[in-house]
Amino acid sequence: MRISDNFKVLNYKEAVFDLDDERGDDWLLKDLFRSKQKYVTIKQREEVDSSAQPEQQGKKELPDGLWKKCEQCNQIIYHKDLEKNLKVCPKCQYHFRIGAWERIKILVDPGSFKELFANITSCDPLNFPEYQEKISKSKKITELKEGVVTGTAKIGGVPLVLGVMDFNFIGGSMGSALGEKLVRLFEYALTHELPVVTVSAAGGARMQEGILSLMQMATTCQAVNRLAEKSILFISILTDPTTGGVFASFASQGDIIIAEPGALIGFAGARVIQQTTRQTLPPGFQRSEFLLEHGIIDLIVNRKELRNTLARLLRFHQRRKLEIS
Amino acid sequence: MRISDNFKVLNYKEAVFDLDDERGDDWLLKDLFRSKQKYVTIKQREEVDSSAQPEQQGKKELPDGLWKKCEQCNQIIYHKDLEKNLKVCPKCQYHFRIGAWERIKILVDPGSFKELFANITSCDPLNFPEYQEKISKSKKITELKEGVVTGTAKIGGVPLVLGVMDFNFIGGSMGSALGEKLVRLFEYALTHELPVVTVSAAGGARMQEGILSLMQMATTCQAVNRLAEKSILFISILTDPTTGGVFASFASQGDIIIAEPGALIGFAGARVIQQTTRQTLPPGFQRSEFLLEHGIIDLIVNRKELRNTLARLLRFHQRRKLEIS
Amino acid sequence: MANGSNYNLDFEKPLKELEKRIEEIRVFAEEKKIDMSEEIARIEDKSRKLKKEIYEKLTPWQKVQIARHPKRPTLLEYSELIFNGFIELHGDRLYRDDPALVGGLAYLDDIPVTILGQQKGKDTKENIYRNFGMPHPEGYRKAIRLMKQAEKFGRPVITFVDVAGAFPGKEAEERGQGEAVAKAIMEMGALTVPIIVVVTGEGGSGGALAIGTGDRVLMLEHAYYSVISPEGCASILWKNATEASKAAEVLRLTANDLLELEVIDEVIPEPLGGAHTDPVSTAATIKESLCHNLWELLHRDSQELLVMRYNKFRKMGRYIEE
Amino acid sequence: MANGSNYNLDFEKPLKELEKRIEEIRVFAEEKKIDMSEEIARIEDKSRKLKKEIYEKLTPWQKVQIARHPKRPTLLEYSELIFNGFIELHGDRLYRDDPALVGGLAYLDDIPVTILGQQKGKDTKENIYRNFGMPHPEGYRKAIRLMKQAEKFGRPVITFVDVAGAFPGKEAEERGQGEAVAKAIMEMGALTVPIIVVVTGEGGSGGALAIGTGDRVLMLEHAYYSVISPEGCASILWKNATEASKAAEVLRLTANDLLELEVIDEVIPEPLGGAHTDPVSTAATIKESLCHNLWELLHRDSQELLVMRYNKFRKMGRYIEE
Ligand SMILES: [Zn+2]
Ligand SMILES: [Zn+2]
Repeated sequence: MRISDNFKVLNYKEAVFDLDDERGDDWLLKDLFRSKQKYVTIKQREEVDSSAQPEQQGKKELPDGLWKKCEQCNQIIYHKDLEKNLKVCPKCQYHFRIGAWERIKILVDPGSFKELFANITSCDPLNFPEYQEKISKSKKITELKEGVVTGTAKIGGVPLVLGVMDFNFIGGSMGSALGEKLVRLFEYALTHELPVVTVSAAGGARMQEGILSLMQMATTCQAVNRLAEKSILFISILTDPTTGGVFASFASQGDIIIAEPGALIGFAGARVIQQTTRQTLPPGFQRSEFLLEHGIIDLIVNRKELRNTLARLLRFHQRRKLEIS
Repeated sequence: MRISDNFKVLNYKEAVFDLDDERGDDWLLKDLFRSKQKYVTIKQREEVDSSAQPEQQGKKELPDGLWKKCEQCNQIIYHKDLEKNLKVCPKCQYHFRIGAWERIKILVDPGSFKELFANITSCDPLNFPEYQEKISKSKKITELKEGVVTGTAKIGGVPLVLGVMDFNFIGGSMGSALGEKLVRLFEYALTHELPVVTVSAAGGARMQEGILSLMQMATTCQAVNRLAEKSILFISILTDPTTGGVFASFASQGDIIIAEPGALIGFAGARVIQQTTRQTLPPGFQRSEFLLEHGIIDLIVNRKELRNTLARLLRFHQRRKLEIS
Repeated sequence: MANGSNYNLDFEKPLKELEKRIEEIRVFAEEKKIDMSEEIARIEDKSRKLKKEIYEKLTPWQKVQIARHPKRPTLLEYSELIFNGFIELHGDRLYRDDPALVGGLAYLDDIPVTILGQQKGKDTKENIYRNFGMPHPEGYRKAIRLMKQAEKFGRPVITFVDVAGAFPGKEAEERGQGEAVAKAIMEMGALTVPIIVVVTGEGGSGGALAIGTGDRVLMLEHAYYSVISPEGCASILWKNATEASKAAEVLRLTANDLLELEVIDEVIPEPLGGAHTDPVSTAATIKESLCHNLWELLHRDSQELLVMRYNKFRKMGRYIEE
Repeated sequence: MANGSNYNLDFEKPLKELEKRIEEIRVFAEEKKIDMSEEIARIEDKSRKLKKEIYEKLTPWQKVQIARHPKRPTLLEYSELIFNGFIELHGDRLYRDDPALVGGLAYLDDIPVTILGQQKGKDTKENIYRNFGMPHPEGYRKAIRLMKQAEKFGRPVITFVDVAGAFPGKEAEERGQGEAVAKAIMEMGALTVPIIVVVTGEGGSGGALAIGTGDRVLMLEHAYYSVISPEGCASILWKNATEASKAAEVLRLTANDLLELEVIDEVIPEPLGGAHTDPVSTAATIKESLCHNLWELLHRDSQELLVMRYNKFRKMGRYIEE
């Protein structure tokens, strides 16, 4: 069973978006969680590739499913409260990493998501050591066939195509299958003249596919070019972490680039930089706020405001003829 | 009599340009000054607006026309030697400022320059204090009607349009007439599909024409846009000094930007910067070499290599159909 | 660089005195329980008349002072008062997000537009953060990015000009300020969507023109727009920056001067006492002007716009052809 | 980061020994006035055979070492050996001229082209100046500028790839290296003139791909092109950078591997002993390949080129559709 099947369980109020709506940032949450009835239960997932995120090593000290320790402020949070708060620490606003389906649930109009290209999955073109096992393990853990979920949806009533990456699938790395799914999504958007939203959560290119994974940077960028030619809106959302070849390709080329607070975003890894150049890196290096200051992203948006912001931006860019008499 | 009338006196060898020519940088000079016969006599000119260049105050200590002191290394140079060396100090390579007609003589194929728009001259639209007097004085000193000389010419056999500014005409400032001449030149290039070369020597906008002079930045930029649309080559040469509104408009928008060594090039004046921000400015601030390092210009070319470089660049960009079978 | 409460307009001194007198009478009347409303009304009337008198014959230099008033409404205020649903977008995608130049998406009535302009601070702290509203090169480059984004999606651009001048700073020069200003002018000249420019405060030379090449250039009544600051002009002409008032005369920098010189298209009237005394009504007037101008421009196709824009600036020179 | 004279290729050790022996015999023969030419010829022949043997079965890791040879010809050498009349152009018109990425105008035979690529230094001093050939963002932005300039004037672009990888540096990240690399890839995908890419040395991940999206991608016989350095791969896979040789095998990074994977179009043979042993003949071979490839591309119009380029990269993935 897909987690998406659980969507029906949620008692969403059909959101009435209004661009001049002054209800503030909380309205989405209120709508989402108005009635304290059954929440979708999301399986606890093991973090894959935890080497990339050493600060998370200690998090298994507490019994899963009941309590969780905030990775930033160490606050102990009741698991249900964390879920209610869209996996954002109520104390320090730390944004926990979330999976592709959780993300989709948070973003789209209820029931509107239709998956596309679900059958595309990775092969092992180079017979790379341990790659097959890695794929199998990731598939099992994430219940995904590949590190990105692609499909059509509506946000605030506006139809769009959506691609959401899952960091738990081999570190959110971009291999051929992932690239292919994204490009098909972009091409679908081109054919149907739909805006594009991607949500990145990525460690970079998928080493195990060698040069073929590097080429996905070119493939996806070229597809973004075609969107640009037809003036199709592309909003790129960067979540923790968005690094390496994903950041250095389609993800940094959105018309509008939005990041979640505190997300690690960059090209070269901080450790490699320190080892190579012996430079001291400032606090907050390669975090969303750093990128905003350095002019690389447009906006930092809290997870609970993300859907509303997207709805506003999508509405703003909806194609319509100006009626001029 | 125009100084250009003296062109015939010079015994130019008709230059045979060859892009693979390995004769080196000196060939132009050799051709120019092969026979030690009569040189064109150029009248000594008073520097106008010397307030902008306080380092030149002391230069009248020596009798004019015979000796000149280098403004950079204080070397005493026999005037004829300086002329022979295209007004570049033989000891330290300091590039003396030169007038529009001297510049044209150095750059173009002999006899090829035909002046255009010679009758356009400044009026005094704001009845600005002392402006009329300034114009009259500048006209007298420079024998020019306006701070830029515009026309058609050939360089290395390639036809082009050429606009050369003269710093001695009200500090090379850009007023309406100067802007008009440049824009007409650009429009002429557009109509006749000729490449454009400008040589800037400018103190900025001409204050005495108020907002109208500021608008010349827009006018000239728009004309450069039209050149770009039609892929017409525009080479901008920056000489000492190119500052303010001239630098911040057409002069910094060449497809290729060449500066003479050591030229002062920038937007805001160094004195103003120091007064406003109390910042210490590094040696060489706003000089050609500084701009090259900061990625704003393409090349620094010595005066005596300038014509050869232009010829090569113009040849390189000559339109021709590739014959493909 | 005074903050709002300390900033006094010299020429308003008689007015301020009348206001002070009214206040004194009020306090006195209250204390003594005497009805002095007639007296107050009389002085208030006098004050109104005086104000009208003063504002009808403001000198250029006085206008410059109003244009520089620290309480003068800025882009971020107008973004709320004139437009709906403003979303600020950040960054030049190259080097830095420049807080001295703000831009983003908004609706003018129902029409999606991109708005941008220089942004001064409201107090010393914000002014330092925003470099007193003087952009660095990355500010102009952000403007270019947002304008090209607007072009991509076919929406008009509205720019708000309020800048003392290009920033004289070492880093600005190092990062190619001249090139950035020129490029911004270039891109505006080639932009295929309508552009409306509103000079709301200071129109300081190249820093202003960088975002000033529009199909329509509107200007608030007490704004100024000049090739050089009056102080700068005075120190060149008379080696004396205190002659700024005289320089302001000769530079012809007021909205009416510019209308006469055909450099701007429309003067937008301000409330008596200047825009800062009533931002809401000022915004309403600006909005009206924006709407009717945009309406006209929306009837043109891109090619027409480009030709019109070219010709508009092409003719902005006065010279002699002998 | 050794310099040329200290850099020894391990696998050439037996060769070097033979050469040493020949030299010794020569000296001995001269001293003693004995004719040993037959002996010398015999060993020379042996040496030739050995060299051929070694170079015919180079391992991927050995190729990586050749690709990194400090004497391996760089763009500035090729600019003289392959092209005529090279004029270097500088700067990104934004922030800095990056000496790690060199570009300019040149003729390929009679055809004006723009050439550009990463530029390593020839000694420590130059390597420091050129950041060991690893561009900062401004390098990629210079590349973009030059490519768009080439497009404007309708001339082909030829890029030379030789970079260890994207530069891991604080400033590079601050100035948006990821964005700059992506933008370069984007612009190359949309460029309306022919693009030929030659991987001449190291094809190090994103730093290489940034200027690697061409209509033709050619590769020197001993160059390598990889998503990650063998050392990096080894330290991830086996927590041990010294396993690089093994990693070089599994990554499939040699020219022949890439040809098989259809990522490149052509392998350009190198002289025995590698390009650095004979830059002139290497250049001649590259030129031949450039000419015939460019000739084919010049028959296409822009639209055709764009479609072909899109499809070329579009199919570079291997996946399962269940
Ligand atoms: Zn927390
Ligand atoms: Zn000297």
